[in-house]
Amino acid sequence: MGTTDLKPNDPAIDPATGEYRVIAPGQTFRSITEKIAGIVLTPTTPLGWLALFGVAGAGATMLLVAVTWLFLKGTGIWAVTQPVAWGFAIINFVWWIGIGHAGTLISAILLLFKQGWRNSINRFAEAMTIFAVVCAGMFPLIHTGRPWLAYWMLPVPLTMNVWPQFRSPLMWDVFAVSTYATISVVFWYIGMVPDFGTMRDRSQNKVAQYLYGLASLGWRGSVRHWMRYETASLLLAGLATPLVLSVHTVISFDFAVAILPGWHTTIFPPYFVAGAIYSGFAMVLTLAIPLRKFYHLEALVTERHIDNMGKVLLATGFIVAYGYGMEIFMSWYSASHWEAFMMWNRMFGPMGWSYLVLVTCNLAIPLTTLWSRKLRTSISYMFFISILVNTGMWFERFVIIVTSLYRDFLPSSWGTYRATKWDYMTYVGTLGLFTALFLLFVRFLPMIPMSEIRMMLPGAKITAKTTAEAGD
Amino acid sequence: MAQIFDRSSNALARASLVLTGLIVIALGVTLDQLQRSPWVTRQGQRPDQPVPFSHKHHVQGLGLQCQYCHVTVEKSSYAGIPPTKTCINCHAQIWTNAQLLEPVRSSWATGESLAWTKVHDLPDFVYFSHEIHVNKGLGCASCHGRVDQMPLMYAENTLQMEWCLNCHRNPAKNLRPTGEIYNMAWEKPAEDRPVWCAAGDGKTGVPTAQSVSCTTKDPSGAGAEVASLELPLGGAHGQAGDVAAAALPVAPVYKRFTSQDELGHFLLDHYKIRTPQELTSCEVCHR
Amino acid sequence: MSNHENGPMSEKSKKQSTPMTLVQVREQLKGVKGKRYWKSVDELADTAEFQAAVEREFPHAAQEWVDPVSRRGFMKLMGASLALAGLAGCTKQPDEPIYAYVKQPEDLILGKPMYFATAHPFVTGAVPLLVKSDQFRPIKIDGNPEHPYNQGSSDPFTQGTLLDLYDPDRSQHVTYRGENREWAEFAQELRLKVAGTKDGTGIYFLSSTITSPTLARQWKAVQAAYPKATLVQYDPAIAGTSVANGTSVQYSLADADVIVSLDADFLSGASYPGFHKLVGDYAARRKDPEKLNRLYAIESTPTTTGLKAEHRLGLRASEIPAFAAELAKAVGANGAEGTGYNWTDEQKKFLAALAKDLKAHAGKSAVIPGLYQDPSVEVLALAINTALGNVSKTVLVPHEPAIPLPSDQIADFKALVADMNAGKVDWLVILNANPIYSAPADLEFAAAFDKAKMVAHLGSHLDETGQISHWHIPAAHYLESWSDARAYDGTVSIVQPLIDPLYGGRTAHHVFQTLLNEPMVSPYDAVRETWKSTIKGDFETGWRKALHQGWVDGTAFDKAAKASVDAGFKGAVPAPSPKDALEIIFRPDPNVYDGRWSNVGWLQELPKPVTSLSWDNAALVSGATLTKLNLEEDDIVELSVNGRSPRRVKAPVIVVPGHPDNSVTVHLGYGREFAGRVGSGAGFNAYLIRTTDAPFYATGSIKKLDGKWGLAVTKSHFQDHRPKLFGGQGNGNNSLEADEAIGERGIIRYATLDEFKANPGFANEGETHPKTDRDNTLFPNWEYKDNAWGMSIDMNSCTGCNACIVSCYAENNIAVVGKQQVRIGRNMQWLRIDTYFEGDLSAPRAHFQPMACQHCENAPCEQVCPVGATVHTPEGLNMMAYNRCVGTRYCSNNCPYKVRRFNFLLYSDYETESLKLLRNPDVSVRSRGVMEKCSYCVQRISAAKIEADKDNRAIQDGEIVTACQQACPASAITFGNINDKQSRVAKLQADGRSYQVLADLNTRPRTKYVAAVLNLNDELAEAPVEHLPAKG
Amino acid sequence: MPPREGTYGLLAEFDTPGDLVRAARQARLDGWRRLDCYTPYPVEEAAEAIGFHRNKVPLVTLVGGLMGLVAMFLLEMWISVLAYPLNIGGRPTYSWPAFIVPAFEWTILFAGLSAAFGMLALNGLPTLYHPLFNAPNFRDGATTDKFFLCLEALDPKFDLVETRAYLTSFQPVSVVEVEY
Repeated sequence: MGTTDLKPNDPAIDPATGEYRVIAPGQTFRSITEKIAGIVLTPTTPLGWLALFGVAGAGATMLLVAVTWLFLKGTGIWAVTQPVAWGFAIINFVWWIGIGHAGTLISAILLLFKQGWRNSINRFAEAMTIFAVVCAGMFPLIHTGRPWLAYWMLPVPLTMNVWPQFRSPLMWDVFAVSTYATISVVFWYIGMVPDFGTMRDRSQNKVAQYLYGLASLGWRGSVRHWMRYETASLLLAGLATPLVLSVHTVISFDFAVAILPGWHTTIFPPYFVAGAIYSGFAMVLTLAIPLRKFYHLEALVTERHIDNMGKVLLATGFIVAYGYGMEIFMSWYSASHWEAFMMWNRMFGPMGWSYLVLVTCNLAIPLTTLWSRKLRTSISYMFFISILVNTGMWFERFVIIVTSLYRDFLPSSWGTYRATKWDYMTYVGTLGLFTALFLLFVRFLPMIPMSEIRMMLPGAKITAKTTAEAGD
Repeated sequence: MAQIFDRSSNALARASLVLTGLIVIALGVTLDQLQRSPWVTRQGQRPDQPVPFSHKHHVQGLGLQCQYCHVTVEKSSYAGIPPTKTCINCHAQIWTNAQLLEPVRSSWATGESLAWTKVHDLPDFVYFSHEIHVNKGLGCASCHGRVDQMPLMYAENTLQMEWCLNCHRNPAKNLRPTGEIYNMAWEKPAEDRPVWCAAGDGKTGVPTAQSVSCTTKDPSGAGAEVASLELPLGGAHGQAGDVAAAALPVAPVYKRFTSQDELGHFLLDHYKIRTPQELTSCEVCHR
Repeated sequence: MSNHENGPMSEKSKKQSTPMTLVQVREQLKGVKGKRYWKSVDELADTAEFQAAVEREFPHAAQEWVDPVSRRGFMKLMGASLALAGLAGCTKQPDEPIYAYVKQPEDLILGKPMYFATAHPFVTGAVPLLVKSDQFRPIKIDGNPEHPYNQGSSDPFTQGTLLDLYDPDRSQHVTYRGENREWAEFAQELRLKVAGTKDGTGIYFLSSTITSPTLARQWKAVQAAYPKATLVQYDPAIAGTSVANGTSVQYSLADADVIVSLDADFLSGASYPGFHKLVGDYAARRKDPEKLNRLYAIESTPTTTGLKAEHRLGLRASEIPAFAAELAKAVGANGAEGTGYNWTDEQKKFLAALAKDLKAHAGKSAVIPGLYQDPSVEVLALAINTALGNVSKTVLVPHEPAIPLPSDQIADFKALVADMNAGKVDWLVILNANPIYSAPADLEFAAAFDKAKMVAHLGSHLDETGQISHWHIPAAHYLESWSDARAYDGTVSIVQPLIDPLYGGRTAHHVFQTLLNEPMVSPYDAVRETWKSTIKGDFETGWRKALHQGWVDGTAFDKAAKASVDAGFKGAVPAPSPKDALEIIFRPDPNVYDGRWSNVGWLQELPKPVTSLSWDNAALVSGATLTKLNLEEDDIVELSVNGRSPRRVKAPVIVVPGHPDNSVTVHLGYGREFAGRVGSGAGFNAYLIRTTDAPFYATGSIKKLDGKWGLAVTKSHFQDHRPKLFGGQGNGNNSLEADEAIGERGIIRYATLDEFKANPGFANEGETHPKTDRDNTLFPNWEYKDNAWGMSIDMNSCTGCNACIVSCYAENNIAVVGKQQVRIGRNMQWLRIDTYFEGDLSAPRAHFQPMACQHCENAPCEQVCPVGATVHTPEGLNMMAYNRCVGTRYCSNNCPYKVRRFNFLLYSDYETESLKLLRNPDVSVRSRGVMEKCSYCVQRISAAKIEADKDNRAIQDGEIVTACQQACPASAITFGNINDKQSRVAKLQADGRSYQVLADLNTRPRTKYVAAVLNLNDELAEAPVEHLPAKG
Repeated sequence: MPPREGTYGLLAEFDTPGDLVRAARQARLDGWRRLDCYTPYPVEEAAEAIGFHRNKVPLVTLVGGLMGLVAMFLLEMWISVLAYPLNIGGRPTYSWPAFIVPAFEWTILFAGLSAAFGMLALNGLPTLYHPLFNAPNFRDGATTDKFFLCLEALDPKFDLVETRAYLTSFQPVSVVEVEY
């Protein structure tokens, strides 16, 4: 990709590579530190923040209402029925978990691949992961008929002497998701410890000093500590990588292990993981673009990041496309009537519209346009695409779950699925919860890892080198 | 810039970390104990009853048979709570104006039932059948304890699923000759307390109760009369009582047992007790 | 399971005969451990509550009762949730009381049921019963296995009457102008009034058809005393039929090789006389392909009878008499001549082939006329049978009518209304009838009603008539009172009560008796009196025998009935209505009959045969007619019948495959206003357009109105518009479901007789007919050593009558969920009957497949349950431990047969007291958030095992009978131990025709289906069909 | 133990990592052993300069991971084969392929936790109070943009005056004495 379509004397362009810089020129250790810490340490909360938090809070409250009613009445307030016994709850579960994955991918896999540009976005990507997992983890619990008995899924010694049944993918979920949540939180926290140190030292307010001080565990930047810290981070990254792959693989098992046409397929694990990353990066964009604008972080989250994420979208998008293609191909190649009918029904059955939405949002628009760097670096377009992909990926889960279930083996028991207002309230509610948590995060925690940004500044080079070449 | 934290805070911080861990563990242990505690299971508790009925007095003192009151224990899943009439049978003559028995008399007069409080109270989704247990050589005392020594009734055991399974997984350790079902004082065989048992002629279709004949007296050379010792006391529980040896076509060959394990497995075979796998299957208790 | 095991019946019957007071009933209930009784911590027997409940009027609105979403309030939900949490076993149980008896009945063994023989007195013939009673509560109704007539089988109506008994909306007080009174006051007033008239002038009785010989005897006595007193019988469903006229003829199909139905729906339910016997005989001939009979059906509305038939011809109702005449002519029946009606070639062909086949089977055939046809059809049928020499072979003409007082009900009723309008009616006593609701519209009965000076109404409910009558007397249910009745074959059964009247109800016996010399004679004594002469030998012995075995010896019609009947056809055959005229056909509803069972939730929720419609009736039309009137399904239309002052009614429209064009079928019995919380407001009232001159079919018109009705149809039905590429049939005429089920999926497998002879193993051959290969497994097969329970269902016998489903309701405490829940697919029936319409939907062949849990050995549901709530037992049952279930519903998703049912809401009624009496104490009542499904009646298996284990013996074949098997009139269901090679089920499963549904999934179902074999007439053989196994 | 009194060490402040590394390397060459560098971000060269190469975190992680793996797999086996063996859809009680997934997850879980907490433990964190925080310029710089070299009093070569002179020879921004 040449520099032809770029303005030659744009300071944001690195003349050596013709790429956008990962960090705009002219930044120093102190400037970025003050920039990032400042966002948190300023005593005045921006009005925009307050307004948005109000909206998000309302959403979260709606979730609370919906779930309370659910516990009192039973899952029957949702649209779930025979034969479609899983609905929005599981769709949202898979969707949220998927979104989470991009965070881990950025913080772990890109770290292993030494992709310096991930540094400026990995912190809030991880935060996104954790909040997404919070939203996701809620669903398997509340979608059960008797949530108050969920502890039966844990291997604890009860007077019944009955134990969990480990052949069930749902049991695998329990362990996969809980592990994923724990490791993500730990990874996230450990990553923040040095920055907490900085916050402790930068804040003027006693309470803040005390709290950040506690959180920093008394970090003082000894190089010995730094070395162990680096090792631990690498190990965690090394562990999180197979973990993140396993988590969505396990979730795909919920379907792949079942015998239902449209579920029972070996392609699900890779195709789910790719899909997860696809939707995850879309969500990162959805968050990053407003953030950089609102907090004027253009210097740290540059077009370069947007561009790279666009490329990731393109790549994962094609893997997903391959998945869809393979499903169609196999439904013919397998010569299995079940598969053939499932595919016909999915595309042309009464719920064919959902498949159309999915193809439009996930394939048709993104995979054709993301080739153009101009569009990839057009902030507004990328925002639009990110929304589009999020929608598309939600519908992918809808298609997989609903359109496989509502017409399965026995034609006599075919049915249909019509979401109720409680379904929508619960879904929108989680969006609110997610946003609220995220807003709290950007207000009270450093949303960009300062220590890692410092490493990329020209000043960090020991050997005297003049160009502000950093990162890649 | 000065210190934020005091010198002591290092020790405090580390201590609190350890403490948190300990608290979590302690909590787990507590819950685990709580679910088995009498507070939850009511084990050993004596609820208030309309009449402070003493099994000790009636069984040990007066020697009433269990079945005199619990009539359907061999015929039905439900052992049976005696109707007021059963009390009146005797108390029309004795203790006719004891204050304690006022509720019984008023029940008899008004026709209003006595409202006892359940002592052995299984959850409603558990289907327990007395008849099969009694007919397969499980004594009353095995589950209900020494009722004959209980002035006021209480639950000897937790009646929790793990307790049921404990026996269903290894019935042999609680089996006894059906003739001894109602024998509260029955103790497991031992060197100084041997039991002699003889299998029936082994033809199929013989009711469990008659498939084995047992005695606690040495039957050697005295089959018939020993057997007569084994005759059920009164016809009240003929089914569970062992058949007289004389009734068997050939004089039975008695085998001497000095341990519950041997006896248990002998009875396991001849009473045709189902396998642990079958006995621990869900539908045995839940429908 | 027979009544013998409880020792001599006589004592029980004696005890039953001495009336129990409510106090005593409660007494007995109190002796019971809460668990034995109903299953919830807050639901132990409590006198105060029970008393209150019995006294209480139930103020809930209908929808509220059946739709839990709107039923329970916030706090109740809280409570419920907590109670459920309690069941988790991690919280304390509350103290539970035990109420001991004061005096315990000697022969009562708490926890062991007793069985009593009685009979369900139904207008088309009594159904002999053996009723299971738990602590003197009837909890399960089944046919009397030893009775020659129904041999243990029953039907949906009979099964439903159990819930009718415990219906909380039954009226509970004698009222006069709305005020509570005593029965004695009424009896007194009536007796004085009648006595005052000397000869009974102005005294009228309007009764539903009298089926009890004793009641008839009592009436004759009344008439003797008061010659001017008038009795009018009127039963909307049978007025004007051969049943009411007492001219009905009996058929014994055991020896019939060819059966022709002239609009006779004798396979789908008890609304046709002799249903149980006819189905039994028909089905018996379907078991062995060597002995197959052949059924032709000419019918005006699609019924299971027609859809089961080898050859079916759909004609409009008015064409059928003409067709019958043509047929009579063709077989040379005496006095029959053609009508010159211009038949289509297809119809001509059918007629010719049929006539030929009939003649070829003279003496071994039977032509059965429709109950709801023009009288000429009945006569013609008899003429044909006579001509074929079937009479006294397959056709019996009894000397005496099956009902004691045959009459022309319509004429009588007209006369009554005339007298009322003329003001001649001083007292009108209505006995178990609801004329305000069901009277023919043209009589304006309501208007006439006001002219009657005094109206008394004896009825089980405060229904439309009861609401406006001066006097209302609660009627006793047949399980609460003594009576007698005759079965189809004439055998008399004594109707003995199982429980004392819950609400102090009275019977027609009481009413008539009050007018006689000894007014205090009880129905019990009256019934004994009636049979004094009949019972030979010592009366007491004979009486006890009758009660014990369930019938009175020597009362059956003698088989050697009139051999030579004068069956020449005289008179004319009504000409068919013009081809373009729209006919409206009236039929009693297959579920609620004439409306008497509107408040029986089981029957309301039960999907109707053929239409799978639940909770409503509808205007049934053919697809072509729908298009012609450019309507869509579920549209609201206005139906009106031609004639003086045409009347209108709003109805939803629905398509039925195979319905004749230009013809609409409407079912009676819906649109009740005062049925109760369940039935009120369901469907529309077809009586409003039904007139005396055209009671069964009339011409009329249909008009589209705005809006949709919102019908609850439990089965999806799409047309197959798929192009060949996707395996479709191309044309959109076929049913998508059927194309799939019969085609590639091999769910329905059948062959014609020729194909079967050529290839007996057809059911398990070919690509689309896979079978399980036991060695095809990755891991070792699980061995089932001792017992291995299995089921076999004969697709050739099943007529889709639904009896099994209602029986399952009663046995397994299945909840009624309400229309709204059914609409979104949440009905809870453990057993359903899948109906597939094969071929062109304008003239389809249907396949009825009872579908319940298949108890797969490799159960997909079990593998995915995270808590092991559903596991396999060592005997191969797929067991569901409700109290372990957390409700992930994963099992339901993974069940290829979709037979699992989930309590999405709190469906089970834990509150209504009278329903608690109904529950089967051996089955947990499932609460909210729990999965449930068919258990092969595990409670019966366990009971049998305990009995067998006590005697150290194996369980014998036939010792365990599942509820569905017990009810099935076609004995299509067989259950037993497949490890015992001698058992009937093992033999059936070994049969070459037995196949497993979805065998290619290797789920290894324990339920196998015996593929149907059709005995087609080659001359009418259809175009080659797709069911031929694809060789490969 | 009673709080230590006196001097903890001398703290030299530098502006660039380069200066720090140079100074540290020199100090080590001159035989200093009790010394440490403090930087706002990881500076490997500085660690090497003061002779810090390998650490035990990987070992801890490995052990933790293995523990998780074994623990879960044994638990699954015990539950399905011994504790309450049930016929689940005809599957063998020992369905090892199904057991792999949870065992794998616990491997990751235990390894991850060991890595994180192992690291903290080895670093002796939390240490909320540390003498260095007494240095006036430390907290403002060490976590932002300054680079520190600390020669500790425990080192036998340490002498308040000489060491200060010695540090000054590296032209640091400043040299301050750090009290306990």
